[in-house]
Amino acid sequence: MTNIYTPYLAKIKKIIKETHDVKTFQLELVNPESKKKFNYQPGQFAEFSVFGVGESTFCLASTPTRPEVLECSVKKAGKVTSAIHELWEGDTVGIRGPYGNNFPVKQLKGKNLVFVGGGIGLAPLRSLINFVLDNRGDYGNICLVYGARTPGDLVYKKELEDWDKTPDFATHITVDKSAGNWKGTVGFVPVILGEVAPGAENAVAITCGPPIMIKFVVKELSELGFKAADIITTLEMKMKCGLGKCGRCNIGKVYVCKDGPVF
Amino acid sequence: MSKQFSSENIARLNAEILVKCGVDLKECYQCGKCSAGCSSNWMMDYRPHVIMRLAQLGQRAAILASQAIWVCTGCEICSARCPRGIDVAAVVDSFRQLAVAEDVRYGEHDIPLFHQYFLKETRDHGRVRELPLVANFKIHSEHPLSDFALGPTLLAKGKIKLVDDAKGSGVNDLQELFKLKV
Amino acid sequence: MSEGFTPNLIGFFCQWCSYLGADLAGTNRLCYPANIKIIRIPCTGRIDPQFILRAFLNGADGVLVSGCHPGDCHYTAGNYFARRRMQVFKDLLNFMGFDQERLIMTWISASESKKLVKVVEQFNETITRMGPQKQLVLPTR
Amino acid sequence: MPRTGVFVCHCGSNIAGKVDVETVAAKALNFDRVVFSTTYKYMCSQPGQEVIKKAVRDNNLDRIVVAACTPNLHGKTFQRCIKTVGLSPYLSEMASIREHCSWVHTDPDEATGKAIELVRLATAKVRKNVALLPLNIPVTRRALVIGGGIAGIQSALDIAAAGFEAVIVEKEPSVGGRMAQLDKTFPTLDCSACILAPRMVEVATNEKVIIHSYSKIEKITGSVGSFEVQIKKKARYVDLGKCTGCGTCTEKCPVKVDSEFNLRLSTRKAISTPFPQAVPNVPVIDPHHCRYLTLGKCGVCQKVCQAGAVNYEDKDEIIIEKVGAIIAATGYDLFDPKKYGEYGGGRYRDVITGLQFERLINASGPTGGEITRLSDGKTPKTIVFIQCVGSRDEQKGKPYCSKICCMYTAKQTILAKEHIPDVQCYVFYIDIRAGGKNYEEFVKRAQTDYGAVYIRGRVSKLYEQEGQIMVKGMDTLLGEEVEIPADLVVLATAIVPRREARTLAQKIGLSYDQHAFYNEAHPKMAPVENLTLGIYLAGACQAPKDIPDSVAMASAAAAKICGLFSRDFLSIDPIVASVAETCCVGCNTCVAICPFKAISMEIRKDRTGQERQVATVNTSLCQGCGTCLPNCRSRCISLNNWTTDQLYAEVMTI
Amino acid sequence: MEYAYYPGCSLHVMSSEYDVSTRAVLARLGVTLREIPDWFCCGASSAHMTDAVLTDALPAKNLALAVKVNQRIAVPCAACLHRLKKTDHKLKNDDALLKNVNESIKDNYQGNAQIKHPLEIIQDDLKTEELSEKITRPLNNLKVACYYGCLLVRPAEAAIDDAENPERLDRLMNLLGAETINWGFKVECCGAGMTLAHKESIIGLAGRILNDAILNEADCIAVACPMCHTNLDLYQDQMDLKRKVPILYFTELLGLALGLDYNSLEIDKHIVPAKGMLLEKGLV
Amino acid sequence: MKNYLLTEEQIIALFNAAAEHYELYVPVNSENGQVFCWEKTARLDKMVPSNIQPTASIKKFFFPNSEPMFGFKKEKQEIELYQAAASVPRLVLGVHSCDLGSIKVLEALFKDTVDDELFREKRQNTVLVGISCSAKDWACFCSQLEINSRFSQDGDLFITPREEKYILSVTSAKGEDYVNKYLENGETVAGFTPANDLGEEETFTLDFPKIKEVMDSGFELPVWEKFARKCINCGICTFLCPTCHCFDVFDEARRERGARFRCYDSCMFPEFTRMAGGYNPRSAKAARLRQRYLHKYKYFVDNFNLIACSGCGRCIRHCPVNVDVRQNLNILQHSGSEGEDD
Ligand SMILES: Cc1cc2nc3c(=O)[nH]c(=O)nc-3n(C[C@H](O)[C@H](O)[C@H](O)COP(=O)(O)OP(=O)(O)OC[C@H]3O[C@@H](n4cnc5c(N)ncnc54)[C@H](O)[C@@H]3O)c2cc1C
Ligand SMILES: Cc1cc2nc3c(=O)[nH]c(=O)nc-3n(C[C@H](O)[C@H](O)[C@H](O)COP(=O)(O)OP(=O)(O)OC[C@H]3O[C@@H](n4cnc5c(N)ncnc54)[C@H](O)[C@@H]3O)c2cc1C
Ligand code: SF4
Ligand code: SF4
Ligand code: SF4
Ligand code: SF4
Ligand code: SF4
Ligand code: SF4
Repeated sequence: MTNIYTPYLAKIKKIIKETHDVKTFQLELVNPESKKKFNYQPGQFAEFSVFGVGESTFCLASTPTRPEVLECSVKKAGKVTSAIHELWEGDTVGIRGPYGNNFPVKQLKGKNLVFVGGGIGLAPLRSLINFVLDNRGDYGNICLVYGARTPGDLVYKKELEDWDKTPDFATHITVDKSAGNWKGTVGFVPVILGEVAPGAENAVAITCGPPIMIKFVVKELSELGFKAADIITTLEMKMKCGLGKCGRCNIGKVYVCKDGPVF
Repeated sequence: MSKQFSSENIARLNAEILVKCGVDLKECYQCGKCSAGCSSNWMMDYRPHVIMRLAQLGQRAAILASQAIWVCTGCEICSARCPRGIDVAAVVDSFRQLAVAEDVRYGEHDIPLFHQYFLKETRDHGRVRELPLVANFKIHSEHPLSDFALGPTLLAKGKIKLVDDAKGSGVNDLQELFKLKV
Repeated sequence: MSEGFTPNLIGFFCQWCSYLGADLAGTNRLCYPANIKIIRIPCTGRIDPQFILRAFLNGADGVLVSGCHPGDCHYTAGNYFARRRMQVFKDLLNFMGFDQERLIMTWISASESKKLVKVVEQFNETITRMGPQKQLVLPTR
Repeated sequence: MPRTGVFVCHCGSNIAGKVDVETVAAKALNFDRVVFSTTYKYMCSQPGQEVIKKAVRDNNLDRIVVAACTPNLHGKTFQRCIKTVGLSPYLSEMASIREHCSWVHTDPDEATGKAIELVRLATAKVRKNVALLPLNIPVTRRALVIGGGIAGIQSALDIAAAGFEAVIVEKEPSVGGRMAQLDKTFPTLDCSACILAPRMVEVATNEKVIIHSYSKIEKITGSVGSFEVQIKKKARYVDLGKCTGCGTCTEKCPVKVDSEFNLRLSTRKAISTPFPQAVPNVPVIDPHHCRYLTLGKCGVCQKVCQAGAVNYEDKDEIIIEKVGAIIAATGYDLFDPKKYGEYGGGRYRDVITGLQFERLINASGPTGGEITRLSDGKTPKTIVFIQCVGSRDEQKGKPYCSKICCMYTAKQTILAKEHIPDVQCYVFYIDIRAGGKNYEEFVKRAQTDYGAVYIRGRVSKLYEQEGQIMVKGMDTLLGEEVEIPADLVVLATAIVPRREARTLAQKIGLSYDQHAFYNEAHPKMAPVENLTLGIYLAGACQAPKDIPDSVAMASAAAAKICGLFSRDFLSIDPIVASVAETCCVGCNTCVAICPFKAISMEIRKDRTGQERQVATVNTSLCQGCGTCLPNCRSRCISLNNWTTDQLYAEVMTI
Repeated sequence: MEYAYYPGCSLHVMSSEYDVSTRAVLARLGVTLREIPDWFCCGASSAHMTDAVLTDALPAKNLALAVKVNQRIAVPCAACLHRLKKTDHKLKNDDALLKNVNESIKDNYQGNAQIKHPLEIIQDDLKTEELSEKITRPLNNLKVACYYGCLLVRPAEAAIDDAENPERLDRLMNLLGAETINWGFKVECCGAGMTLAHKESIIGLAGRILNDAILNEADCIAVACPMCHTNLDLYQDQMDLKRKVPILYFTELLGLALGLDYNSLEIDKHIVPAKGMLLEKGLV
Repeated sequence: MKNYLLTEEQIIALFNAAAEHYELYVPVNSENGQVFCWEKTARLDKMVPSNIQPTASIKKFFFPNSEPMFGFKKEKQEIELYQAAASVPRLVLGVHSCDLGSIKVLEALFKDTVDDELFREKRQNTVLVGISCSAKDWACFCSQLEINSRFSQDGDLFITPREEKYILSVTSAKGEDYVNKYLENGETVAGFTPANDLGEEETFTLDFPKIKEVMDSGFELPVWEKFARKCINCGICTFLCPTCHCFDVFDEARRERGARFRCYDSCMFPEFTRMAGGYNPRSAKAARLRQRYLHKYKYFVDNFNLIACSGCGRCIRHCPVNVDVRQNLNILQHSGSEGEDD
């Protein structure tokens, strides 16, 4: 007998150290069967298990358009994430999912996209950005405002540089506090967003980050003229089952796991 | 003649005494305080600390045949003052008991004899009756006639009764405990 | 007593006293049962009851917490806190269905290697008599 | 990404003789995150350490486990070893497969099995180890010396000679300690006062040395590098600055009390100095006996003092001193022979202690150096000395040997003979312990040149008969009882720790043994250090000691401190607690529980400007006990090197 | 106040005067003694010296019988007291032994006895003031050497006082008005049970004790044990002494002080007559 | 619906007949007499008691306090997963109507979106035999939720005592199968009308639609803070409640072997929603109590059109500080219209 809580086994192909406490893991599902079953869309998440330690929820940071890699970025915070950080390439982990809803990639077609991310919140956005880049023709201009606490906390640095060089892709990187030989912008994301002031015309804003940041970003966006319907946020919540059963992520009548995380 | 030491004898006697009275002979460091205080040391062939030493060295036979173990009065001064907390008197008791149990040739005649008759009194009558005890003991002792003169005085003073029918009624309960050889 | 049962004993030993006592037991070549594993802790005050619970869940049959004598705590009071904590925790263990005798707390100083041996021997005896601790049941195929 | 190497030591045959080290190393390879394992004959040796270094480099190891002796012995060795190849010292762990395994278990299979488990434990823990950065602590370059006996004086002088300040706290009105009570000293027989007095003067006049006499330690806080000491200077009632030490007050004072310094062999006045060469040479008033202070009448001393130094209003005073290191040099007390009922239990006046004898023969003592009987003032012709009174006696005294009594008894027989040419001395002994330069020769001299008769055996009993003390003992060599009618009996009583040794130790966090002698950090390798960092030991507070040993130890402790003071910062293990502020609920529990008051509450503002209180740990106060951790309800305090993760990891391997 | 009373063999015949005076004195002081029916010999030294089983069996049997009368037991003979208390101590601390012994004596002793010497009863159970009120004939002018011997003070578990310098008897004698001497033989051995078996011991040991008492100018020696009494009393003729010393039971001295009739105390049963000395001191 | 009239012997025989294939659970007093609960028995020897409600609810048979979800074995970098063996068929006797009614709630949830096999498998494997309850106590309020304590069709079989005998009603196909298989010559009765207790009145009536209205109207009501004042967040109500279903997932491992378990969790616990970084959306007690009530009487209604409560009264009976959901709901239903009274 099997059950819905049993994860697929996956091998860690590669580990990329993003910051002092964030690592990106490239996974490969062990069983070809499960590879077929594991179909995801940008914005979805999965449950990542370290056997003997437990499970934790992560957004899928890769894009289904590049099926050769399945990626998650993990920030070291608690028990499970610390255990994940100690893993080696070649270790076996469990992955369960994909769960949750996804970014409405179809509705977004033809729109200008404004991405606003903070810290590790860039992960789900990255999935969508790369998805969009892989279907470049379908979407309008892209603008990314991304910030982290310090320059050391910025993730996907290599990609950020690549994006910056991509045409019709305006990247604005900022940090709360400068350090080292940081030459870029210093300031909070909502403030920088205000300064960059991307047009609200035919645009949809997609934001992910710490709750506080989202709160101010949403405020800023509406000042810039974005309507509520044009703002997409994704939420992080403590989850266990990912299936709308365990009750943990229940907010009001919604279960973030099955009704979210994209709102 | 020189003493023969053997590791088995040493180990065996050490263990035997440990079981009998809980004393670890090895603890004795031969300070001699037991002997210095001992009431009977002046009569002993081996002083208590020498008994301890002999015992440490497994010299069982020598101790069992000694006179010292019998002239010990059981005053327990040795035990009370031993800096290592050894119950020397209990060790001496143990050797006496071993001597009795093993029927060795005692190093002293009268004292063990007295103990035997004393216990015989207890066995047969529950209590000790002076006259039969004295009589029995004296007849068999090495000095039958000593203190003969005291007899009349004691009788006169009422210290000895001619007829004593003392007897605990539950004597039979105890009989089988006695393994006397009289 | 269960035949041939060797209990799995865990000692949480304070680094300032009991752990040193165990070192001394070694230096003196004293001998005690091999089925105790000693975990070094900075002070008994550091012991979280959860560690003990964990130990039981993970297959320990007995847990021995040992620290400095009252008044001798290297940190002045850690052992008092530990003592109180253990007292309360024992009740809780009972409540949870563990035998509280499987947890003992003793004071062993750095010089009391003999006491250590005695304590371990006795504890081993007690636990051997009590038999194995109920264990977490993992599903089998 | 933890990559652990396991190094199993043979320790010659100490480990390998019992434990199958190869199996241990092989099994270790199966443990989680272990990528390398090997064995070596002596891991702690230079080549052994090279093995480790090479393995770290070749296999890209980032943590190591050494399965060898106890971490208390070589933990630091291997930390240093990996530091040289660029690894943080905190990424190493030891599995004690010697002290905790091969030496204490008899069955080789069991021992090997256990060794494997111990290695498993250590590999699990090391996985969770974190590369910590050492803490740098500023060093206050002044030392506190507790106790002004010869050991305290010597260390203060040595520290001062190196240019640092030393603060002596002495509980008595004068420094000098026990040595000041002695007459002549073995094995050279030079006069105690003649060699001590110059030192006392030196320490009194040395501007780098501050003496707080008649003072007590109230409280010590802080830790190595920066202790704060509260000293209570007891009211002396005589102004230290004004008094000229003329002694008129003492002369005129009408109250006589038993003299403590002379061990009740004589009296002193209510205002007095303990002995003529006292430093400072300023008397104190004994408030319990002074008529003015108890009854409000008299006041003679104030009237006669020309310097106007007497002040009845004097009060106890608290002084704060800041120091970077502490020497405990509190010396010893003597065992009270009252416990020995068989030796009269203190009832016989002509049975005295060795130290009382020192006072009797001392020229400045109560009898001016005449040896007389206390009962009738007669000169004794037969003196019996009994050694080991209270020593080597678990029943009534202490199990240990007091080390110096053999020597001072020999000395006293010599001095007795010098004072009373026709005296006959007998010495009851169990063994003579005269290990020291010229010591055995000294004891032999007492026997050959001074005719002391040595009798091997313990005395069983003393009793008075016809004005003499009957000594009932055993000559175990002869095998006979001996009874000696003595005129005077001198008991060589055991050396015991100071009565207040325990309380003081608890105040300053010193560790001590079951007798309350202070513990050295290691009996061979760190004999003058205590386990508590920054505290050192000198003299007889650590164990019974004679003067040469006390002085040697004092100089050694001073040298250690000078070493410490030669640096501006002290680098210490960062084994301290820290609070994860995000989850602290500000409940205050930890603040109340920390024995070192290292935690306090601070107000933090979050990004929304909301204020909340969170706990913070003062790392220079935190000693790393970890008591706060289990008490934190939100489990948000962590302790470096003993994190919950680390301990859990160990427990999980059970 | 009531006690079970274990007189022991000596008090039965040989030292019946001790029995008589103990009963009389305690009755006067309001303590009731109920003799244990069918008590046995405790085995004295002979048992523990020669037989490991009897050592504990005999005392245990007596304890079992005694507690049926009363848990508090009065034992005037120091030797019996020593045996009973030592065995009792062992039984109280060793359940296995208790079980064994009970089996062999076919009885069920629970380890619940409280064993006391009359001296303890007088000093601990009664109030000093009450006692002194009852004194009608203080022992003024009497110089007493208090002799405790071995078994009252050794070993600690059976002792009624300090092992080296006991003072109970001295305190009682002082209370009665007598002067007590400080001497070195309070707790020396007098030869114990060797009275008959080994006279040589007694002559030597008791002789030294008597000599020191004489040296210290004692009028008499007070004892609290029938064995000590016999040893010190019996052979004075055969010893090399400056003078003879009357040996008196403390109960006899106490009886006199309480005003009991001289004859009723049976003091004349002693071998060394005491009457002359007592007359001289005006105590008869 | 088929009804049989059976003697006590027949009933006992009916259940014992299956003892070989089913684990038999009957409500009994546990050793200390404090707790009344279902325990496994080898054979039934007398009729099960009908009037005492077991302390732990029926949910433990499908959703146990703690259960392994799968096991795993580690070997260096490799992992092997395996599932626990299938459950044994069970027969649970003496289930009250409230508990039978509550199962619907759990079924709805565990079936929703994706089917939870762990729950389903156990549910399918269990025959539930209800029993008519005629001794509602002070805490019961099933009738307010329109549950008939005398009779329920939510189980598989149902027993109603009648004079010296018993009516056995067959209320599901599973029950039918069982009876066909194991009942020997049972006598059917026609025209059995189950008793109904719905008429009995409580001191106040809970108007659930009204309550939901109040709940819909706003999140921040001062009453929550008031309700929560007493509560000590012990979580007993959630553990005993037959409809509460929040669980925690964790791994237990011993060296290389381990398993992933789930066990009851409670929205009453402060850690329930605390995130790794420390942020906790429901850090206040009032917020947690509100979550429990809203979840039961509002969200669940929104999502499944079911009230997640069966009026069994366990949360009232066993609350150590006497928090009474009925009183709170009563206050709530009035606070909407008349404002807060104090
Ligand atoms: C009878 C006798 C004869 C001896 N003869 C000799 C000899 O001939 N040769 C020899 O080498 N050795 C001899 N010794 C040993 C010698 O006395 C010691 O070795 C020496 O005194 C030890 O010095 P110390 O400084 O360690 O201790 P001490 O002399 O005891 O000094 C300790 C000082 O600390 C002070 N102090 C204690 N507690 C406190 C406190 N809490 N706060 C503040 N101050 C405190 C005390 O007042 C004292 O001044 C003899 C000892 C005895 C008993
Ligand atoms: C059999 C035995 C067992 C022992 N057991 C113990 C024990 O269990 N515990 C204990 O504490 N102690 C023990 N000891 C004592 C211990 O060995 C010594 O205390 C200790 O070694 C002394 O150390 P040291 O540095 O003073 O002298 P040493 O160890 O002798 O070192 C002196 C060094 O100086 C070198 N040297 C000598 N002369 C010159 C020169 N002219 N130029 C250059 N270099 C020179 C020597 O080659 C040597 O390396 C034992 C001693 C023996 C004999
Ligand atoms: S007194 Fe004790 S240690 Fe000394 S010789 Fe006698 S038995 Fe041995
Ligand atoms: S008990 Fe015996 S050996 Fe011991 S002191 Fe008394 S007479 Fe001597
Ligand atoms: S490391 Fe330890 S065990 Fe190994 S050789 Fe050195 S001392 Fe011996
Ligand atoms: S005990 Fe824990 S939660 Fe409470 S204030 Fe301290 S750190 Fe914060
Ligand atoms: S670990 Fe905690 S309790 Fe211990 S000293 Fe540091 S802060 Fe205080
Ligand atoms: S909420 Fe209370 S009454 Fe309702 S089902 Fe749960 S426990 Fe029973």
